[in-house]
Order: sequence, then structure tokens, then C-alpha cells
Amino acid sequence: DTIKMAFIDPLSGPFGPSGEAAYTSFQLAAEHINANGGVNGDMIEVTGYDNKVNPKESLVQLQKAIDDGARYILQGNGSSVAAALIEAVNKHNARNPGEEILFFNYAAVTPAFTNELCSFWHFRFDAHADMKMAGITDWIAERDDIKSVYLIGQDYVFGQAVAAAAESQLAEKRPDIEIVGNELHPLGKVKDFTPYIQKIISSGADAVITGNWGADMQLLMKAAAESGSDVPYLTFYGGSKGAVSSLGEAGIGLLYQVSEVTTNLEASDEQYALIEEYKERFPDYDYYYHRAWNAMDMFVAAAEAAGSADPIPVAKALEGLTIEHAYGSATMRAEDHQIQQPLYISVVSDDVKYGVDNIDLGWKLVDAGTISMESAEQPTTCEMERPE
Amino acid sequence: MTQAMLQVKDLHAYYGKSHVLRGVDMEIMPGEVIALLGRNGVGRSTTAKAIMGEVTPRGEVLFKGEPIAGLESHKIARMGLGYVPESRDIFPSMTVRQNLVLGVKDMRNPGKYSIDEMLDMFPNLRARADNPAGVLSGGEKQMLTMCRTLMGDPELIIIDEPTEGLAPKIVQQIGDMIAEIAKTGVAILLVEQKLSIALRIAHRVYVMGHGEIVYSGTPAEFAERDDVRAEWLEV
Amino acid sequence: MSDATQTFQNLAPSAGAKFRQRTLPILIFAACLAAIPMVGPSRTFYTIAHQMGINIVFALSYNMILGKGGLLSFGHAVYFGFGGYVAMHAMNWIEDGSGLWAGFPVFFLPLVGFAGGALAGAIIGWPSCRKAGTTFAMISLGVAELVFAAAFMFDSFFGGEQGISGDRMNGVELFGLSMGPISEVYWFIAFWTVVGLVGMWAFTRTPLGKLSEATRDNAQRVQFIGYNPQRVRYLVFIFAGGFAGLAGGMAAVNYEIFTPDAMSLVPSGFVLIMAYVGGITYFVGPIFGAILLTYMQSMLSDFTEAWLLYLGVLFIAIVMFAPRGIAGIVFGIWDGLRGSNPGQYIAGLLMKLAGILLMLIGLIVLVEVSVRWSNGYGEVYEPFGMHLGHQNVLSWLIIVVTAVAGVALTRYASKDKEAA
Amino acid sequence: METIVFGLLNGVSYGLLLFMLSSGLTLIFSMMGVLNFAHASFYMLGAYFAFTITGSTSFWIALFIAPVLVGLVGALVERYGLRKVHANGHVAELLFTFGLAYLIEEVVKIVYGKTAVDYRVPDLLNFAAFEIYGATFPAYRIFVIFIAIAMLVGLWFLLKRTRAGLIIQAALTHPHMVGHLGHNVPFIFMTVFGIGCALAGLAGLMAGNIFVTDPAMAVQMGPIVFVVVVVGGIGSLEGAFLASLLIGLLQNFAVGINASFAEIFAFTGLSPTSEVGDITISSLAPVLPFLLLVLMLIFRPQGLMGEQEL
Amino acid sequence: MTTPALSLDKLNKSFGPAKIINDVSLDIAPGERHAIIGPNGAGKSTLFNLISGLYTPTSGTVSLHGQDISDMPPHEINKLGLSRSFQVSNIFTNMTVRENVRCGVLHSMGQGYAWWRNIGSNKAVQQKTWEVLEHCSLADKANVPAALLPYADQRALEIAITIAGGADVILLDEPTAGMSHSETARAVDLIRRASEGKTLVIVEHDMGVIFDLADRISVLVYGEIIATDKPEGIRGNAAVREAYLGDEALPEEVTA
Ligand SMILES: Nc1ncnc2c1ncn2[C@@H]1O[C@H](COP(=O)(O)OP(=O)(O)OP(=O)(O)O)[C@@H](O)[C@H]1O
Ligand SMILES: Nc1ncnc2c1ncn2[C@@H]1O[C@H](COP(=O)(O)OP(=O)(O)OP(=O)(O)O)[C@@H](O)[C@H]1O
Ligand SMILES: CC(C)C[C@H](N)C(=O)O
Ligand SMILES: [Mg+2]
Ligand SMILES: [Mg+2]
Repeated sequence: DTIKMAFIDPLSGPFGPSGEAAYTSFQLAAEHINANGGVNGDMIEVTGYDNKVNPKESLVQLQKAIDDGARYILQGNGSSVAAALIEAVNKHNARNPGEEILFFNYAAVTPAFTNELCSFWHFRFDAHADMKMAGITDWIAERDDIKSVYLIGQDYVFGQAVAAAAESQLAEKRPDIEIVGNELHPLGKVKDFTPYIQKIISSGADAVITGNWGADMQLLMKAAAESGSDVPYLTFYGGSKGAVSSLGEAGIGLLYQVSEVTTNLEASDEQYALIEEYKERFPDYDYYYHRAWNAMDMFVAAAEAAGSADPIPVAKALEGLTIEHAYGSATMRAEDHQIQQPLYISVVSDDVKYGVDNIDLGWKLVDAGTISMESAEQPTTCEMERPE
Repeated sequence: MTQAMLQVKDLHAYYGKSHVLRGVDMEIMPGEVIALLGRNGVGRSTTAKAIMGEVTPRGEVLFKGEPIAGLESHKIARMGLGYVPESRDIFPSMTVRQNLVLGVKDMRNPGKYSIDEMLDMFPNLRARADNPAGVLSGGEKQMLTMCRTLMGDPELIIIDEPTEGLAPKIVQQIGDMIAEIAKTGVAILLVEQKLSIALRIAHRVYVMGHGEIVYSGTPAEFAERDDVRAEWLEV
Repeated sequence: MSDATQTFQNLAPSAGAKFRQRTLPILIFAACLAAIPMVGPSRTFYTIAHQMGINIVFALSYNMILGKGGLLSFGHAVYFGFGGYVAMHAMNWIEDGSGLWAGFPVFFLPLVGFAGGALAGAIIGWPSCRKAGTTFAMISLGVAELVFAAAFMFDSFFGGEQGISGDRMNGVELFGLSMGPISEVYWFIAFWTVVGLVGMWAFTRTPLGKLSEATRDNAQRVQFIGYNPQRVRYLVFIFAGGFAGLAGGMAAVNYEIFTPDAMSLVPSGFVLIMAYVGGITYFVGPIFGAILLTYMQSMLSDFTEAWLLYLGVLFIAIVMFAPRGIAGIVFGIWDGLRGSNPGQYIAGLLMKLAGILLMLIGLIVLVEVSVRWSNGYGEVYEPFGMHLGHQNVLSWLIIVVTAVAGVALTRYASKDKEAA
Repeated sequence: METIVFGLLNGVSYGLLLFMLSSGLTLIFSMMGVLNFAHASFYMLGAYFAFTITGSTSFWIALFIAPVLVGLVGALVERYGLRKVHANGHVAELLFTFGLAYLIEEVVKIVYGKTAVDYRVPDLLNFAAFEIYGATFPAYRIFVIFIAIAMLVGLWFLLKRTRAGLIIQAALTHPHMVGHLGHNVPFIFMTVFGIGCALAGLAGLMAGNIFVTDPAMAVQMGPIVFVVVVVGGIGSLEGAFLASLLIGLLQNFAVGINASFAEIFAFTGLSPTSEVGDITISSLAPVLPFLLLVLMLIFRPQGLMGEQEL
Repeated sequence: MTTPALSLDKLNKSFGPAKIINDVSLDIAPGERHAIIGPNGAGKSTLFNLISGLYTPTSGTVSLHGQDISDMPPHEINKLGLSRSFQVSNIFTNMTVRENVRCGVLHSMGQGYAWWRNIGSNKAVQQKTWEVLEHCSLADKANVPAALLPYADQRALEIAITIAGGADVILLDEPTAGMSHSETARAVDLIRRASEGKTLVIVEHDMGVIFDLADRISVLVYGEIIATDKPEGIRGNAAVREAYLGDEALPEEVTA
């Protein structure tokens, strides 16, 4: 039979491209796995469910996915959604023993999900906000020319978590830095960021830190380009579709991103072939969600180790599992189901192998931009209840 | 026999369920002035509206032999029917001149009157040519609506209560004006309540009662018919 | 006088007729609801049935103001949302076991929702019910946007993007229902659907309900029979808000989450469409609408991405050609069948149906072919084993031929009827 | 100071865009009494058509063709849809346009996809016009301001100065009389609806590349357009103009202000509850237009410059 | 002297600059049937609107049984026992005839805005509804939707709703407008019966109706009452004849 995975994420609207980019990645990954004989002989089928980044809608889709027979839920776009899903999955598994489902979170990075809200049924395949922020603040700590920072983000759990992490980590690592602005705007509703950019310019900040993603990232960059802003932007998701092309040449050396990989890292020819295959199949998008492959590969490894694709054995096998992937190794920490892996800080450059957004600009690793798995690791407060 | 300008045969009209016109028959010859008399509310205005397509008519209406019942009003107007409604409907915020401009149906092919000729004919209006029509007195407004209709070169004009609410002197003037227009060969259907003016200028009168024509004749004949007046017009 | 007394009673429908027309349908409806679980329906069925129950109550509550009250609102979801949120908070208080709430059964949360919706109606209705017509519609639009935007500011009540969630498996258990599994929630939804339905039906039979209709027909005249139309509107508005809140409370228990989007223009528009498509001039109209649209929303969306397009077409077709909605069509057919010449009527009807069906086929082929073409994944529409790509002449042939034939047939059928 | 200048600049350019969008609706609403819910959908069509035409030819050709196309679509909608519904009253018309908005959005999704298209500012205008307080002001926005003002003048001229304008204005209050004078009122209505839609299309063409051209743009703009028209006063072009600027300025100034309620209350010596206190003026920006709408309808239903109530 | 049932004192109403009602004073005694006549646009309906509370007077007062009602909203005035009909039928078109009348009855039966009881359960309401229907010869059409009634029956229903609440001052605005002869006769009969023992103010253009019904007649011209008299007096009043018929050119024939 087939293993049904439900991909519950935005497939339309302002965050549609973020969802599509990941959806296509999961589908291609599944295709490759199936082509290689599947999981214990079973084929994987990834079906998309459009949730419009709305938690309530996500639960409706979750219900539908469960009704359709899905046992694995893939989601990442939006911590508000992930929070609702974690809770719903917990409840579902408690109420329907024998019909458990697992939630593979590939991008919702609010730290709480693997701390106070951690759950046995939830696995996160991306570094969480505190981990990424640590990378950024370490980098800032070295830059003496940065004396003031402006924080802008989306007004929801994740944006709030980013702002909080930035504030506390900067206070610790560079107490001299002044936070000249701390602004949260509505999620996915702002169409013109010009007033915000002008506020940033008038604040005289030396750098901007933002966790914005999707259209909020792209439009922020569009307004920055139009207003001629030349502050560096330290971002989680500068790789969101359209952000680099919105800035254009102006982005070189200004737009930074912290991520688990970029396509311009050294890799095998096999990996290059994959990147090119992806681009060929989905010319609108770039190979960005390497974590989709990580998640799928870990799933396959776990299912094969457990000898079963049922959620509970798979979950148990995933705990502490380490895989080698195209750019190094990754480990699923058993304590809190938080993946551990190195992170990289990169910046927009015209001297790259792979451009993004169908232009020649792409992401280039900055000097000393590699954050090892050990230094990226953060402690957890998770106390997990595990089934028998 | 010359063709009738307007023939109305068994015309019915309704407001919702209420049957207001119950079979009106009348005929107007070219150049003729007809007065349509009757008490308040018998359906005279409705007759005019039904002919002009403002109220949906049932029955036959022929204009120069062509059926017009049920056509859209602008088509009826373009065939050569002019209409001055009871409510006058001047465009109050536009100037007198602009009001007259709107009377022209087709700018490339204006009618026999130019705006200047019109204003020459009515010195009252010339004095106010560039004032908003809203400030005109009741009589002047009435004149304006008639001039505006004339700008469209009609062959038949239906005028509904032109003298309503006007002082006797103005009533006199309006009467003269209508007689003047009639002399140019335009047929006129005059819906009136004031017998004095109706009888003075009309060639024939129709009397209406309860949605039907109950009497028709010349003014001279009508003057003899006290019984008709008593039954259909008086208190 | 005794004579008159006898006759006046005859004016009203007889007890038997009353039972047949009023009580019986509700009993049948309730019996159906009770029978459903016996056939062992699937999860999917339950999911949709619950959604339908909620939407039935919601759409009926909307029709209290649109159909019966003549007020077009673009913000009815606000009351649904308020009710839902209040119920959601109450659910959490029950979980905390704080104070009185410790003994409150989750089963009765819709009552809390009713109170919340009615309260919101009482507050918002105060300024807005002074007007009717377009002014009221615009105020409702403004209020809806206002509340929606404000919802993101008051996180402690609305919970921001994330909303408020809770767990229904707490507090006192009633009727042996733990409320956990979906099949137990079914009884809860069924119960409150019937309660909402009966409640709103009863409302139409009260003096206030009748006055509401009178105010819709002629607000001016209502003043001259001794009533203040603003007050009538206001009171009805509160009730409509209450029943919307009841539906919100049902949704709170069913989904265990409420987000500010529940109060946005989208659900407000959806409830408008449900009620209108169903038929706002009939009490049962919105029920039809709720059932059909919920079905479309959850099932059609599986078959086609373009289901909203079909919904739009359906809605416009109803506005243009059947302003009395599905209920109007159903009752129209019923009357036609019992009319003087059922044979001819059926023939005409069948012809029309065939015409509509043909047009529909043309539309569906057009839309489905286009959708796949535009997606660009190289997928092809393949109904009944046919292979209809956008480069296939057959596709376009089907589209044009069926559409033209459909239009012609429908026209012919309506002409025929007029002539008859 | 900077806040004020930035607020003014952005407010005016945003306000003028709003005006472009709402002038068409004002026209349609005042002439035909139709509250066109699909108006913003025509705005969206304008942006998408412009995107397509720009792609195959150039922006400058799109500038002329896209609005005309949108106008044609509008005229067809009036002729074969709205006119039929007209007899059933204004609510039916409103519902018709409401359904139309759904339909247009779905068709756009099918034709152009569910996510944003890359509709860009033309290269010719893609430069900084001037710099002020370290921020540049794009030339394209100046172009927008210019077009909007040209549109205001053009519309005003059309309405007040030409015979066609006279007929339109007269038909506004006295449709029957205008018919009796031999003017084809249904045709006028169709034309007006077409022109109104074309104006929306022009606004879409101008705004689609400043903001985002995606299927959600209609839903996002729709309600705001109503605010402008209602606040401005039914049928008043001047009112719509004022209201657009007012809303544009209001929203942009609000974003620029950092003060929170807590600070304001502290300033006035009151103590707010924590949550109300946390609300900043800038976060109020999206709410303000609707607050204005509701207050206006309650206290001055005829709007800023309107003569009659809705 | 008894207090008049209805009393107008120096009543004025302007719309913008237009003065529509000009210093109208009038006393109508309880039980009187009073008619108001006058040319189109004289202000008759406006006067009714002022009395019934639809408009507020620019100046002057309206009193009902001695109580000042000038600034009251219509529904308050209605509660004090004044009811009116409309020149254009103003009924609840989507309801049946019975429901129409029942709505008129509700308030006087103390039903208020009740939402907790069944409208059909109150015997008194049904009884009263039935009586009114019978009275207005509408009983056989009780379950017909009002919109489907023939015009004359709609006018009758208009009157039925007006009298249903049991008001003792009744204002009828052109109740026979648009009716044929026989229908008019029926309507007059109905009005006569309905106003038995009540105060009636009626506006009509049909002089037959007026002279048949009225105890006294007032003539309103351009917002002013130019005469109030018994019917015979009005019939002989030259000023009235001129104003109303506009027959100034034919004075000699008028006397005929
Ligand atoms: N729009 C309308 N709706 C319903 N009834 C109407 C309407 N217009 C007129 N009526 C009625 O139709 C009848 C005939 O009206 P019409 O205007 O034709 O009368 P008329 O003879 O011109 O009287 P006058 O102009 O003196 O009032 C009247 O009883 C009037 O009340
Ligand atoms: N709300 C209003 N605003 C402005 N003018 C008004 C208003 N109501 C009535 N009028 C004007 O007041 C005058 C008197 O109108 P009213 O309806 O009282 O006349 P009436 O005597 O009842 O005439 P009819 O016999 O035709 O019914 C008319 O000129 C009318 O245009
Ligand atoms: C897709 C991601 C960018 C989502 C984001 N990190 C969040 O947690 O909400
Ligand atoms: Mg008349
Ligand atoms: Mg009157």
C-alpha cells in the first residue's frame, strides 16, 4: 500500500509561493524515494491541502487529511498553524488510540514547540529561532561598526519569538548596541512597506534584523530598494521567493540570511544534479527547502530501521537518529525532537554558482559564516510524555 | 383622408394591480391642439406617460401609423414626440442654455430652432440664459421645459398641466405660447384642468373619467354640455 | 357573535394542518438525524455533517435579518465569532475548573455562545439598527472590518493569529458523552441543530417575529400601528446575533479553536451566499443553501480546484434567474407538478433541465481544461476516459456545441412555457 | 519633521491611488445607484491585463489598452448581467456584483495562477526622483500622482463641460426626462459602467506594480473603496477626492507614529489597562478607515460632500 | 366646551426655503367627520404627516385631546389613539391579509414586542382580527397575500389596518383614490361604519365622497386654510370654487 503524507500549508495567497516551494520539494523527494523502491517496498504519496496560513482552516484540512487516510502531516509555514496542529495532533492521538498520526514540522521555528510545548508526536526538521538568532548575534558581536539595530517582524508567535530572542541575545552579547526600533506588523496584510522603511531610515539604525518570510519579506525588500535604504538586513528568510530580485544589485553585500544550507555550498555532483533537476521541473522556484529532503530521508531511515511505516515505531526510531546528507550530518535530538545540524550565514552576491529568482544573484557563504552543530545547539526544557 | 398624427386605441395601464387606464381611445390630427380634461386622479397624466413609454401600456398606440406602444422612451422621442411632464423636470443645477442644449437630440443634425432663436422668442429666458435653471420662477420653468422640448424638433408635443400652480397672468402667457407653437404646425396634446385656457386654444376636447374617455367634441359643443361638466368635472 | 367565534377559528389552519405543516417536518428531520449513526457513517461523513449542522444554524440566523428582517448585512460572522470565542473561553474555564464553570457541561456551551452573540448584537446593533437599507449594509461592512482588524489587537480575548484553542473533553459529562471521538460529537451537533432550528422557527411565530416581517415590508407603516421599527430591528438583530453565536458555540466545540478569521468578511460573505442560494423568502431556504454549499465546500473542492468558480456561477445564476433560490425552485416544481397540466409541465421542465445540463457540461469542460492548462503540470482532464487537453479540438468542440445547444434549448423551453 | 514629510508624501501618493480607484465607483454609484462590489475586481483585472500586455509589448501600450479592455468587460457585464437584474432592485444588483467579484477572482486564479505575478514598474520610470532625509522617492510614484490629477481634471471636465457630461448628470437625477428628450439612457448607463470599470482598471495598472498583483488584491482593496465613496459622499467627485487623501494621509501618518496608548494615557494622566495600553498608533492604521466609515454613517450619513443619504 | 379631539395651532412647515404649511389652525371636535380638500400640492398630505408625527412642525403645535404631540414620534402618537392611512397603499405586501390586520391589532392587545409567546395563542388577538376583517368585508380573503389583492381591496385593507388598533382619531388620506364608482360607494360605506363614534379626518378629491361623509370641510390652498364650513357653505363659497376648480374664466356658468 501507499504511505499517505498530507502537506498542509498555504498553496494560494501571499504565502502561496512559500508553500508551493516546499510542496514541490517534498514531492520531488518522494518521487526519488519511490523510484528507489520506496519505503520497505511501500510508495509515498504527498497530497497538498491549502490552509491559507489559517490555524482553524488547518484543522479542517487536518481532519480531511485524516479522513483521507494520511498518517503523516507535513507543515512549516507559520508557527500559529503549527501550534494549532501540535495541539490537534496530541488530542487526536489521545482520543483515537491505534490511529496515531505524526507531525513533521519543516519550518515553523518558534522555540516553544521543542521546549515547554514539546510533544512526542511532533518532530522539527529546522533550527529554531533561538538557534538561528544565536548565529546572527554572534556575527553582529564581531561587527563593531554596528551600534544600533532595528527589529521588524510579523505580529504573531514566531515574529514575537524572533524579537524576544534578538533583544535578549543582543543584551547579553553586545550590551552597547541600542535597539532603535522594535516593530511588529500584521502578518501578510501590508502591501507597501515604504512607511516602515522610512521609519527605519529615520531611526538611523546600522542594521535591521527580521524574521519576515514570504510576501512580507519580498515586499519589505521592494520598499527598501525603492527608498534607497542601504542598511544591512540580517534575515532568517532572505531566501523567500522574490526578495533577492526585488532588491537587485542593491542587495549585494546587504541582504544576509541564516539557513541550514545554500545551494552554493560545496556538494557532490549528485546534489548539483538534483538542484538542476528541481530547477528544470519547477522553473518558478529555486532549490531552497533542503530540509524537505532531510525530513524525508530521516523518515525512510527510521521506517526501515523500525521495519514499519506506522507512526509510533517510526517516531521511536527517529529519536536520536543521525543521517548523512548532501552537506553534512543531521541528528534528531531524542529529548525534544529538535533537529541538530550546522547553520550557515550567507549574503547576496553576484559571484555564485547558482543564482536565485532566475537572476544572476545568489547566496554566498560569508567569512566565518559556518556555525557548527555544537555551537548552534541550544538547551531544551522539554519534558516529554512517551507512549508505552 | 390625412393620416392621424397619433392614434390611441383601447389603451390600458396599471400601477401594480391598480387598473388606472381602462381603455382610452383618442386621435390627434397633424397641427391639431387637443385638450384632455378631467378631475384629479382620473388618469390623464397616466395617459401621457403610457404614450411616452414611462408607464407600460397595454393596447395600441400609433404615431404616424407606426406602433410605438412598448418602445423605449428615447426611441419614441426620436420619432418626433415631445413630452413636457407634470413635474417639469428641468435640470436645476444646469444653466438655462445647458438645459436647452440637452433638448437637441443629435448635435450634428440640430433642429429648426437654434438656441438663440429660442431665446429671442422668449426674452424672459434670454435674461436668465446663464443662470442655473433652479432659480427660475414657476412660469419661466414652464417656458423652459417647452423650449427644451421644441429644440428636439417634435411633431407632436404632449404637455401635462403646464399652468398648474401658476399665477393667472402667467397662465395667460403660457396659453399664448402654446397657441404660438401650434401655429408652426406642431400638434399638441394638452392635459389641462383649467377650462379657460383649454377652451381658448384647443381645437377639440376630450373629457376623461375613471380611466376612460367619456366625452369628446369641439370647445363650442362642449360649452353647451353642462351635464358633462357637472358629472365629470365639477365638485 | 358565537357564530363569528366559530368562523375566526376556521381562519387559522386546523390542528391537523398545523401538525402536518409545522411539527411533522421537524420530527422527520430529527428522526433522520437520529437514524444516521445507525448506518455507521465514515469519518468524512461526520466531518461534513458537523459542518452542515453548524452552517444550518448560522445561515438560518442570518436569514432572520436578511430574509425576515430585510437587512442586508456583510458582517454576520462577527456574531458567530463572538459567540464562538466566548464559548472557547468558557471551554478553557471549564478545563481550569474555576468557580462556577467547574460544574458546567461542555455540552451546553452553545448557550454560552448564544449569550456572547446576543451581547455582541446588542452592542453593535445599537448604533447600526437605527438605519436600514444600504446604510445598514455599509455600516455592517465597516463594523466587520473594524472588529476583524481590532481582533488582532486584543490578544487576550482573540488570541491573535493563533486564535484561542481548548479541549472539549473536560468538565461534567452529559448523556454519557465524553465528547472525544467524532461520533460522540455528532449527538451534540445534531441536538443543537434541532434546537436552533426549532428556536428560530418558533421565533417567526411570535409577535416580534411577525413585526420583523412587517418592518421589512414597510417600516413606515409599522410606526403607525404603534411600533418603533428601530426597536423591532434592534431586538431581532440581537436574536439573530444570539443564534449566530449559538452556531459559533457549536463550532467552538467541534473544532476546539477559534481564530480572528472566523469574523472576517469571508465567512460573512459565505453565509450570505448560503442563505441567498438556498432562498431567503422561505424559512427552510437557508437549510438547503447550507447543506448544498457545505457539501460543495468540502467535497467539490476535492474534485476540482475551481469549486469556488462554480460557486460564483451558481450564485450569479440564482441572482439572475431564480431570486427565490433553491427553495423557490423546489416549491415551484412542486406547484407545477400539482398544477393543471403536469404532463406538459414535466416536459417543459425536462427540456429546461437538459438545456441547463448541456450548458453545465460545456462550462465544466471549459473550466477543467483551463485549470489544468494554467497549472502547467501537464495534467489533462480525463472524464469518462476521454482525453481532453487544451490542444485537443474535441475539447473545444464539446465546449462550444454543448454551450450553444444548452442555451438554445433553455430559451426554447422558456418560450414554450410563455406561449402556453 | 521627517515623519511629517514622509507621511505627507506617502499619504498623498497612496490617497491619489485610492482616488483613481474610487472615482469610477463614485461615478457608477451616483449614476446608477449600483454599489458595485466587484469594483475592486476590475481594478485587479486592470493590473493583470497590464501585466500581460506589458509582457508582450510595453508598459506604455498597456497604459492605453488595459483600461479600455477592462472597460469593455465592464460594459459587457452591464449589458448582459446587471441590466437584467436591475428590475429586481438595488439589493439584487448588489448581490450580483458580489457574486461577480467571486467569479472574477476565480477566473483570474485559473488564468494567472494563485500566487502573485511579477508585474514591475517600467524601467523608464524606475529611478529615484529625489532624495529627502536619506530616503529616495521613486519617480514612478510621481508619475502616479500626475496621472491621478490628470484623471481628476479629465473627469471633472467630462462631467461638467461636455454635452455628454450634461446628459450623464441629467440622467443622474431625471433619467425619465432625459429619455423623453431622445437620449438613450440604457446605453448611457452601459457606457458609464464601462468607464467606471475602465477607471478602476487604470488604477489597477498603476497600483499593481507598486503593491502586489495577486488574486487577493481585489478583496484587500474592495472595502477601502467603499469607505472612500461613502465618506466622500454619494456622487461627489470632490468628496471622493477629499476622502481618498484623508484616508491616505491618516493611514500613513498612523504607521509613522510610534506612540502607544499607554504613553498617550500617561500623558493625559489616565492609566490604561495593560492591553489597551500596548496598542500602538501605528498598529491602528488598518482600523482607521473603517472607524471613519462607521462614525460617518452614524453621525453624517450624507458623507463629507454628498447631498443625499446613502 | 369640550376639548377638541384634534387641534392644530398656528402650524407651519417648511422644506428649505419652501413654505408648505402656513399658519394652519383648526379644531376638530370629538366625533366629528372632517374633510380637507384642496388642489394638488396644497399640502394636505403634508398636514397629515405633521399630525401623525412623520414630520415635525417648523413651528406651531398639534394637540390630541388636549395633549401636545408635536414632537412625538409616530409610534408614540399612535399609542395615544391616533391612526392614519396613506394616499398610496402602504400595506405589508408579503403577508396575508389576516397577518396584516393582526399586526395592526397586536399593539392594542398589549402584545408589545413579545418574543416569548406564540402569536396564535392569544384568543383576544384572533378575535379582534376577525372582527376587523369582517367589518371591512375582507374575511373571505383573509389568507390571500396582500400583494395579490385587487386594488380596491388593498385600499380597504389600508383602512382595515388603520382602524385595527382601535384608535379614536382616524386620518384617511384619499381612501378612494383610483377606485371605480361602485368601489367608491363600497368604500364610503366602510368608512362610515368604521368611523362610527370616532373622530375622522379625511382628505379626498372625490367631491361625492366628501359631501356624502363630512360634517365639516376645510379647504387648503397653498398651505393655508381659506375656508372651514359645513358642506353647504363650502358648496356656495366662490373663493373655494375658484381655487379648487380654477374656473375663473367661466364664473357665470359656475352658478348653474
Ligand atoms: N406611481 C403611482 N403608483 C400608484 N398609483 C399611482 C401612481 N401615479 C398615479 N397613481 C394613481 O393613478 C391614478 C391616476 O393618476 P394620474 O396621475 O394619471 O391622474 P391625473 O388625471 O393626471 O390627475 P392629477 O394630475 O390631477 O393628479 C390616481 O388615482 C393616482 O393616485
Ligand atoms: N419632504 C418634502 N420635501 C420637500 N418638499 C415636499 C416634501 N413633501 C412635500 N413637499 C412639497 O409640499 C407640497 C405639498 O405636498 P402634499 O403632498 O402635502 O400635497 P397634497 O395636498 O397632498 O397634494 P395631492 O392632492 O397631490 O396629494 C408639494 O409641493 C410637495 O412637493
Ligand atoms: C515558513 C516559515 C518561514 C515559518 C516561520 N518560521 C514560522 O515559524 O512561523
Ligand atoms: Mg396629472
Ligand atoms: Mg396628498
